[in-house]
Amino acid sequence: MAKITPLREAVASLVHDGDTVALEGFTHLIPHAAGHEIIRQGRRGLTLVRMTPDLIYDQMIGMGCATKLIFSWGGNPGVGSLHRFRDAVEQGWPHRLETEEHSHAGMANAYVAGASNLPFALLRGYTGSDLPKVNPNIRFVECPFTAEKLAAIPSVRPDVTVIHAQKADRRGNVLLWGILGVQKEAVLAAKRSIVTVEEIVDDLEAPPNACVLPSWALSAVCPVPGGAYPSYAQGYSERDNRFYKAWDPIARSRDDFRAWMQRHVLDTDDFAGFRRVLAESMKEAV
Amino acid sequence: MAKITPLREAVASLVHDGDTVALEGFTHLIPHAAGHEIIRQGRRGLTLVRMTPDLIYDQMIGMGCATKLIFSWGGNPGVGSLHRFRDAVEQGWPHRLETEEHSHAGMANAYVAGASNLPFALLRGYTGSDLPKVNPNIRFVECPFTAEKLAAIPSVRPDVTVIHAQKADRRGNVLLWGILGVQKEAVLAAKRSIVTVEEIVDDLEAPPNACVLPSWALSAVCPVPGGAYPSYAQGYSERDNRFYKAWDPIARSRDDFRAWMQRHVLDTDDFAGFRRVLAESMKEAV
Amino acid sequence: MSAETLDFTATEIMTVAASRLLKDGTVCFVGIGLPSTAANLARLTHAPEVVLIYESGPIGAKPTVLPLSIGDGDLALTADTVVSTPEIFRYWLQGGRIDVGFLGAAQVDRFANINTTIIGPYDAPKVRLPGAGGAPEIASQAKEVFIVLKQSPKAFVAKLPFVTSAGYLDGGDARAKAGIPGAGPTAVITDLGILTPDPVTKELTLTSIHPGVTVEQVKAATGWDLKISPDLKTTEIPDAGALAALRDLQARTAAAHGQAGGGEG
Amino acid sequence: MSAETLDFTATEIMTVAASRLLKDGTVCFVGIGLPSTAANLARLTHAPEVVLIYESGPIGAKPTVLPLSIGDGDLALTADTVVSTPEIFRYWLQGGRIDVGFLGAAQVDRFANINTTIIGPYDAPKVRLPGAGGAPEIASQAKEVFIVLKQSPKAFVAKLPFVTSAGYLDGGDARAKAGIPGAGPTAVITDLGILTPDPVTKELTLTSIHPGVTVEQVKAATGWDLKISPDLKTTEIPDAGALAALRDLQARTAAAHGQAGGGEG
Repeated sequence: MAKITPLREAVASLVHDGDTVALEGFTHLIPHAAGHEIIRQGRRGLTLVRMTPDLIYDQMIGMGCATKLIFSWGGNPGVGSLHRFRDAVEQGWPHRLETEEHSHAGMANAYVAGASNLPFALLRGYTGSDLPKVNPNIRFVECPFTAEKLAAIPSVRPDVTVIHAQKADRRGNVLLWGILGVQKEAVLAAKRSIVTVEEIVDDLEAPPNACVLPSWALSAVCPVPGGAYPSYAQGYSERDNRFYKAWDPIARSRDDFRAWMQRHVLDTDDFAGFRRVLAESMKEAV
Repeated sequence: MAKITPLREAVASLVHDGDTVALEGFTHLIPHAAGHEIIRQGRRGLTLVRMTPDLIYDQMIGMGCATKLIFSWGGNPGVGSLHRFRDAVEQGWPHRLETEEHSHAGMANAYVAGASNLPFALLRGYTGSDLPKVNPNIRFVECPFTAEKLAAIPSVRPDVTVIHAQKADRRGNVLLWGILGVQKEAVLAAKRSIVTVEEIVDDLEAPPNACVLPSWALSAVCPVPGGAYPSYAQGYSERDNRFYKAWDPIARSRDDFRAWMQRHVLDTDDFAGFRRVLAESMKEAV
Repeated sequence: MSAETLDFTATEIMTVAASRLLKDGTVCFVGIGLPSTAANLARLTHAPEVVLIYESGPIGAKPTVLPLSIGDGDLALTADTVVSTPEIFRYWLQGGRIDVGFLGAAQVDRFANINTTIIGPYDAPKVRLPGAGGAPEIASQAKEVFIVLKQSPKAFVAKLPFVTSAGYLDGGDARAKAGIPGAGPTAVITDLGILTPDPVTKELTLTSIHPGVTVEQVKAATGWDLKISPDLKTTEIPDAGALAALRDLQARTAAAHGQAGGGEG
Repeated sequence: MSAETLDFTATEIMTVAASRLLKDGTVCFVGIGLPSTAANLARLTHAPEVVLIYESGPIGAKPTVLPLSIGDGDLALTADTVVSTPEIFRYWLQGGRIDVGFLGAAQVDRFANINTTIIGPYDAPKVRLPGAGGAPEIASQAKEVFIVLKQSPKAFVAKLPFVTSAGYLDGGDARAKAGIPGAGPTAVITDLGILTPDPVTKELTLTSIHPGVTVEQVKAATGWDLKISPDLKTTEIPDAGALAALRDLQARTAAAHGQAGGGEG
């Protein structure tokens, strides 16, 4: 059964230095609050996994949480580059970041294989691409019936997966809807899991065949209203495009980035505090 | 785009002698009407695929439609044996029936692999079972990363898949809910597909992330209210347990079976006709 | 028969004994028929938090009447969620999330291997049984397995004509050596008693006998020279609450379906 | 520039020309940015039955404003259904159900291979680009591929530092020999013209030039000695309806998001 617990406690007890950690959410429901809490608690040596590392991984990488990134598309969606990610890869700042690079199809299948307790994912993929030349974890196997060559990549099996969802009930069953990405697979592929939710309700009122994660398959459920900001939670909030654009100049300079993270994340107690300070600084900027 | 068409025309144009045909539905939404129409039109030499061959396959096998059966559990759920299936396997009546036998996990994965356009399915399965000794299509492959041995079976790729669903809209988009079984995978694994539906509506009113099959991925949609009888369609009808029990004595004798099929299926024009004659004969029986 | 046994049938004590083995909070993959009756009885009595998963897709089903088939509507309507059958087998069973697989069987052998496929040679069968269903992977991937079936020499055979689903294979450490992850069948519950595997040889041994049943009766109903535990216990009689709950459940089921319990389908 | 070209920008004719290639009823796997603009323009003009699929999960999306990212809420709310990202890649793309993959690119080479990974050596990159995303499998598994990007010597290079997604590899029948199923990129639409692969060599050839653009301009914007079709056509100018629809769409998008179009993300 999932414990319903404050996010701070969930991160303290479930995310350890050196862990392989996946924060998932495909544009929608990105667990920003949980990412901030991992930064605040100073986690180090993480292998970060995520199909689309965007602002939250830019922040975690820039703050030195990660030594390795497993991913398939790293950018600021609709805006451009992730400057902290690029600085880590291109200049090794704040330290070298090892990368293991896949395609979306590869990553999605690797999560499915992880959730299915298979050691590897099988797909038609990577043909003609240079990715297998730079990623020794892209191999090829032969079909025992047709002798066709198919791509094989290791399953993703995170120590802990973190997602954001719309609702949980008081027992800790979680409901999410809209763009689901790979979140269900990422949770089921992981040894431990944290789900931040917009609200806790008496009854999920889930439609038939909805995406429900049963409480007993989760480690912790943490109420964090707005915890996906600047991403969105369908039915609760809209994506804040201004913030995605505002991030670009902040992240360009190491000093600006550090100062911003200090003020907005390290010096705030929690995500509500972050939102308050951010509101102030955005007012100043206008 | 799916053609919205009478079932008779759909079967006439889409199901051919010698085809590999999957009628799917896991207790719920079993496409009985379509099975009857295939019998009425006298199809021969079919390779029938189904996880749980039950009454409808008992009827098709007994009427000589099939030369091969690929399956994982063949019985009359809640009642006992399928007598026509057993007679075909044990006595070769009305002719020899080749069987290819899997586990549910194997079949479910084989449909997933078919829908995914993979030549084979990969699973942890069949360990310690004698099934691989009698089914040469159960093989084993080695993980290129861990050297673990995993089961491999060929994908299921039917020429045509037939399912029953609750609703379609006027464009031929289909919505089903409740117990979904392998129907989505079976449809997407097939070259052609027929969906019988309880009703055609203006608007599916599908909840978020519902199981919707888009019209353009289907061949034909056929309105057949009650077309799953004696199985059920959640929200529309209940399973008729009396019929499952009544089937047992009918199917025990070759002659009784033949006479019953003649009166109820061959001598009726369509499923509505079958239901009328069945109502009469069940009244007689009381 | 003693006075105590007059109050319940052999099937009832089998069902109640099987249900007692399911601990509260357990995640149970439920076969249809006797396992489903026992698992739902557990849910309605001592194990309200047991999570019942059916291969047709329901997770956390709480049926008010016993399902006759693996895909009854009541399973879907009362479940926490209903996923596809591939997902059940891939993410939930193979994913390693099932504590107990609760199975029926046509035949078991002395090492708790299961046959549900065929009697006689595979290519010229005497009796064609329904086949594997979900059992091979439930038997191998659930953390442990309970098997419930009535005891008779036809059902309890020294050597199976066909091993559909693995118990302990040839006994000893054969199962682990074959790379099968779960612990295997830890109890076989019958209408006569409870058999559990010897810790070393893995041979099924009578460790509990139902009140009113004699050891000779159990031996006579077993197709091999059944070992009897030196520490043989008498199965606790069903308590009044469990018995009442079971009878209520079966009465509701009969009223709803016109029959009780559900067959092996 | 001729009088006709005064009415639209180079980006507008590129977008309209790209959108015209999408036939009604086509099932299109849409990349974000320029491809999404062109595909939605097609849907709003000549191809109302085009089916737009985004890698985040929406099938049959009909957004009223352009998505800024691949997972905008409007995509989900207007779609016929929203499935998981694994399902999109497994059942729909790999399943062989996509007619057209519509991609952007950072760089293309003369055989329409795509780089979105890196400039410079992989282990010591000059510029780290976002990476593959869905492109490698879209490029190989869609029945055909359209690529839309602005033409410049930096973007159109003779040899890519990194092939992220396969076009025609080394040209000729190299793609088929590598066992890649789809037909490959059948058109590269730029702000200067349209390049299509030579039927035999598969080298990208200028087959249509936008009105007001000179062949010299196109050659100067290409990092190799660009072949010009002997049958070079002039791209039809955007009709008033398409142009109005595009501008409406972008105005709605700007009002909704505070910016137009969406980047390459």
